[in-house]
Amino acid sequence: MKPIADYTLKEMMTIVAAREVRNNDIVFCGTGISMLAAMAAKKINAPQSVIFFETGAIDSKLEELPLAVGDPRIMYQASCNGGLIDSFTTMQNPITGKHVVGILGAAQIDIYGNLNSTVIGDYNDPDVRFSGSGGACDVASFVPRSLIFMKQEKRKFKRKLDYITSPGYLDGPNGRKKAGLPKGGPYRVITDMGIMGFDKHTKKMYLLGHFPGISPETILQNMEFIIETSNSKEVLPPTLNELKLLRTKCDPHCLIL
Amino acid sequence: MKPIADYTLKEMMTIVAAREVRNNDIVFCGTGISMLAAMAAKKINAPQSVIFFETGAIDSKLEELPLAVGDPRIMYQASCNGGLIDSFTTMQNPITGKHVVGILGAAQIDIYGNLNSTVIGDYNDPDVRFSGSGGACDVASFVPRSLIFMKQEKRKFKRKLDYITSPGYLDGPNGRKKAGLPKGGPYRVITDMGIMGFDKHTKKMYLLGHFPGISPETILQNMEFIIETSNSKEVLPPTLNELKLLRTKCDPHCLIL
Amino acid sequence: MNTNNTKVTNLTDAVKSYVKDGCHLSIGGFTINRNPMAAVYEIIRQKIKNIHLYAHSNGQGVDELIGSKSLTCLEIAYGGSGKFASTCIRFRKAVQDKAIKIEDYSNFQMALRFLAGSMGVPFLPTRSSFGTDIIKKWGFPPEFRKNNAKLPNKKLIELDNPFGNWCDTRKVVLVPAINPDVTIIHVQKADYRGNCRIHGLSFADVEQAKSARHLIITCEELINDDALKNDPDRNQIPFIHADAVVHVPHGAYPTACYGYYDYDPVFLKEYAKIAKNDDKYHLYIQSQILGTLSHEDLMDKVGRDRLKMIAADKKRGYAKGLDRR
Amino acid sequence: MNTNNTKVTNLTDAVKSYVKDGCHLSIGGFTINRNPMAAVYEIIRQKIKNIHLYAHSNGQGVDELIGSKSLTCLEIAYGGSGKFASTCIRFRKAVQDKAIKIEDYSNFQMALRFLAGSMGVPFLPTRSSFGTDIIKKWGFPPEFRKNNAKLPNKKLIELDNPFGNWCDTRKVVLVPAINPDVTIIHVQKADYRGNCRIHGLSFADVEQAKSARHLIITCEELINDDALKNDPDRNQIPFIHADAVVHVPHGAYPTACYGYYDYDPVFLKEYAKIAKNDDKYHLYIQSQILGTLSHEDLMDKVGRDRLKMIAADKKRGYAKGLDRR
Repeated sequence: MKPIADYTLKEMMTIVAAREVRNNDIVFCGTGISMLAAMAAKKINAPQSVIFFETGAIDSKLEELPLAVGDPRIMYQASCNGGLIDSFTTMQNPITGKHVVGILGAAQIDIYGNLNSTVIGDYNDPDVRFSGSGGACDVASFVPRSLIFMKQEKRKFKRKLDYITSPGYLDGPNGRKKAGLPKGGPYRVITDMGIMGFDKHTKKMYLLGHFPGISPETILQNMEFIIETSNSKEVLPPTLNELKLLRTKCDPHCLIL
Repeated sequence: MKPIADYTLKEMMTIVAAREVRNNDIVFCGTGISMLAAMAAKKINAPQSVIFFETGAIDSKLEELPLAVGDPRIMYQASCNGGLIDSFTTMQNPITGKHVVGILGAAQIDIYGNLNSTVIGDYNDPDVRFSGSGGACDVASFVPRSLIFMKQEKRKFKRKLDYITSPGYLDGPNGRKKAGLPKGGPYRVITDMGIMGFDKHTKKMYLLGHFPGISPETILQNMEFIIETSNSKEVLPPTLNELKLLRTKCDPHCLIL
Repeated sequence: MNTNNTKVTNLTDAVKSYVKDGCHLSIGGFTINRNPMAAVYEIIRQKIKNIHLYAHSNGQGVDELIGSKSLTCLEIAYGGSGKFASTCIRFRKAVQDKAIKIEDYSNFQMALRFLAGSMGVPFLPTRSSFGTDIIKKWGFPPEFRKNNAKLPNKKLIELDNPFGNWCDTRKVVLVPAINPDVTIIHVQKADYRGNCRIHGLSFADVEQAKSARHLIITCEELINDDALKNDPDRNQIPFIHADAVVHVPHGAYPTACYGYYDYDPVFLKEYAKIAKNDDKYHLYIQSQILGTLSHEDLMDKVGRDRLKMIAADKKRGYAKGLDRR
Repeated sequence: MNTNNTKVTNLTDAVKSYVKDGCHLSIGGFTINRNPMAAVYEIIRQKIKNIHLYAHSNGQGVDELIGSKSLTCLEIAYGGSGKFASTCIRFRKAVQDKAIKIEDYSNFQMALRFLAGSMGVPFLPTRSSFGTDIIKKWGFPPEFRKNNAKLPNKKLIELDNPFGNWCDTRKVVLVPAINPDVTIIHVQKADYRGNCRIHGLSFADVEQAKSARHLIITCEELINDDALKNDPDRNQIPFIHADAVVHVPHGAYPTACYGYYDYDPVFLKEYAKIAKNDDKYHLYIQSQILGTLSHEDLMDKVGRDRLKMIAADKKRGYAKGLDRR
């Protein structure tokens, strides 16, 4: 079954992610759909959340959708135009950092939410090179909660990553602590088919919800590893109001959507 | 013999120190006479020297004499109003730091130019407490050359300091290197009786010059330790022009003089 | 920090909510500039005691908190008010009388300690102070530190450069981070959410603000809309760090506030005289501070003429030609 | 750095004087913003080769220096131009073809490395990247580092917290300082002595500038008097760090310069297409870069209409309603 015609999968993903943002969250976001989700959260369900860019802009007035975290649009009507050091130390500082939710994307993810955005293949002789960490490793290291956008594909949900760019729970429940990382870790994975959480005890990914028209089995077929799906529920599709706000207030020119 | 009537000892000290500043020096100064000397240097012999305050102001337009390094007068027409971190890192950074000359004062000094501005007596049960290091320890640690103002008194030129606040050459020629300090160290000591330098090899203080009317012997009588005086020459008194610039352009209201 | 949408309150409530008996406090400003004096006086009025205070080179604020016996411990680089008191007088007395425990650092080290706290790291490295007694002599002995969870176990640590001789540096001194329970700063402009704009030098106020668990801001001008966001390049502290914003004109008096007023040389000279005498000082605290209800009340007592005398020249930011002898 | 009284020069001479074959260079800006493109193109025109480049998250500048085969080594956190090239295309090609040696850090780590260099310390600590391959996998092997005095002996070091568990931190990652031979930044305003005023976000430009042995500044507006000193709170880099100041309007084009112009989406989309094809790219470098004499010449070629299209709205600082699809 195909998704219902009156919304696209990208819209669904954006809105599902936006719903996970809470009022008073400080939302760290990168480019593309993650930036759109942060904007949507502010318009839809968390008006007091604060958008925060790794480049140092806080609470900018986003009249137009930025196309990069270095876009001049984020410098307009910010609370403060700082620099990279200001931004990352705000996350590293546990006093402010505990309020930050990160929205990330990656090329590959494993069952513990570790991410690869650097290379496919051998690091010193790569088949495919991606952009590299950027601030993703830092966010994933520091913040208590992160949302991860992924395409639901076998080559992306990997048993073993070619390169760990950003730490999830590393090798399991005690992984972060053993390695020296602050508490926290990935919270949700949002794909074009469903949404995953991480088990409180095992720290393994599990299926929280499947999108309308997608079965948990279909999702499993599009992953290299197996996750628990028994408690998955169908995710509510975007409401008319959510869609309206997303389309008219966030990306009217379809730059991302 | 008393100093000649047409200048005061404070004026002499200020001008003798000012003469040691070179064009293109970045002059770090504290409050009081050291600030006045920095201003005098700019008016008299080093117009391109740059005055620089530990509070972060660089090249301020000093229309009036500041009475503290936190005086608002230093914030007017500066190149950049930064903060403490900016200021001290400019000295710690060897690229910029190598151009900085520090002007310092202290309660006690020893033969290697180590300074005490913290306590007389036991640190945990002091007879007299002074202001503490402020930025002096940092300047003395970082910069290649510092000028030190001292009153010529036995209790101030000490064989052994009660507390080392700011490092000079520590215990001799290899002292700074052994301790882990960058190169550099004290360059001149300017008192109300004369001016001292430090021997290139032994790093011990020696008498470079005695003020008009003061004999090297008088200077030795006002120190607890003995220094080499054989090459001391009489220091040229302030010229009329130097005095005029000092009195009219630097401290017309006699706030320090 | 909190992300509430308004943090505007009054000074009594702000101090009562965050400055507790025994708390670890840091105050902004430098020597005779932008000390958060209104808040200092309110702390004295509320008789909050046993404070552990952090400052770098603070003059008036530190001296009055010491003089009013509000402190038990002090970590500081420099206690002085420039020409008015090259060593702060009640500070000197208290250290000599062993009335407070004191730990000495250099100015850069104190600034770095706040920076470390604001950055969320346990320490930062410097090349300052090798061979000095700042490293060798500790004001807080190891047992004292061990019994106080709010203190690092060591004053300073020397570390061999783990990157060999990288940057021509054989070793570094590590300074431990400070995360005060509360920081109080006085700024020129703040908005209702706590965005701050400091004019002139920022000293270490930004680092002190960002390292604190709670931040109280007093300000000359309280901006009730989002106007500060029209020029975000000029704002140094975003609202996410703030807990309380209080409108207190002349809130730094008798120290200076660039662009608004100068330090008051009459007050500072008079204070230096009074501070030298225990009885007179006791009387000063009783009448001048405890005898006034608020900073407004205190400013009324100081009088319009004195405030006019120190009013800043708009162009220069200080009071041109002010008699400072 | 130097403390000369005027540093104004032209781009040809500035690049010739400081950017040498094999030098260690860092360029400012971020993804599609304030890359010092005029200087990058001049480097390509002067055919300076074997450059060791440092950047944090740089897009266009890095990609064109790679595409023109000016680099041998690159240390970077992120090579991308946002929507226009989520991974920079010549960058990707060069890494996959092993045409350059690359060392990966996180963005914060690169920023900290410049900060360490600017502060004059050999390293700074962070709590980022534990357990990742950023720590485990080195692009520059130990032997390579050993034979290169301009590189630290190690990529990153894990250190147990010497202050016990202070700040609830068991261990930290140490990142080594960078002190480039030369840094090039493009700013909105600079004066004849090299005082700089950046509008909007500063990225890591200030740290990159202060960590460098030599600093070249290109600027939209060159101020020939001391007017920038009328508002010192807005200046981020004092002149003592600068070596050369060059007036280059549109010096960041095709990337944006806040308050002056937006990025050029037409150029960036076209570039992304060309960059995918080796022959086309070779032709692009030949005609567009080597075929123009200067940035002014290049801007003439781009044409008045395109520049008008991206001109910034005065209030917003970007080109409102610019077609960016």
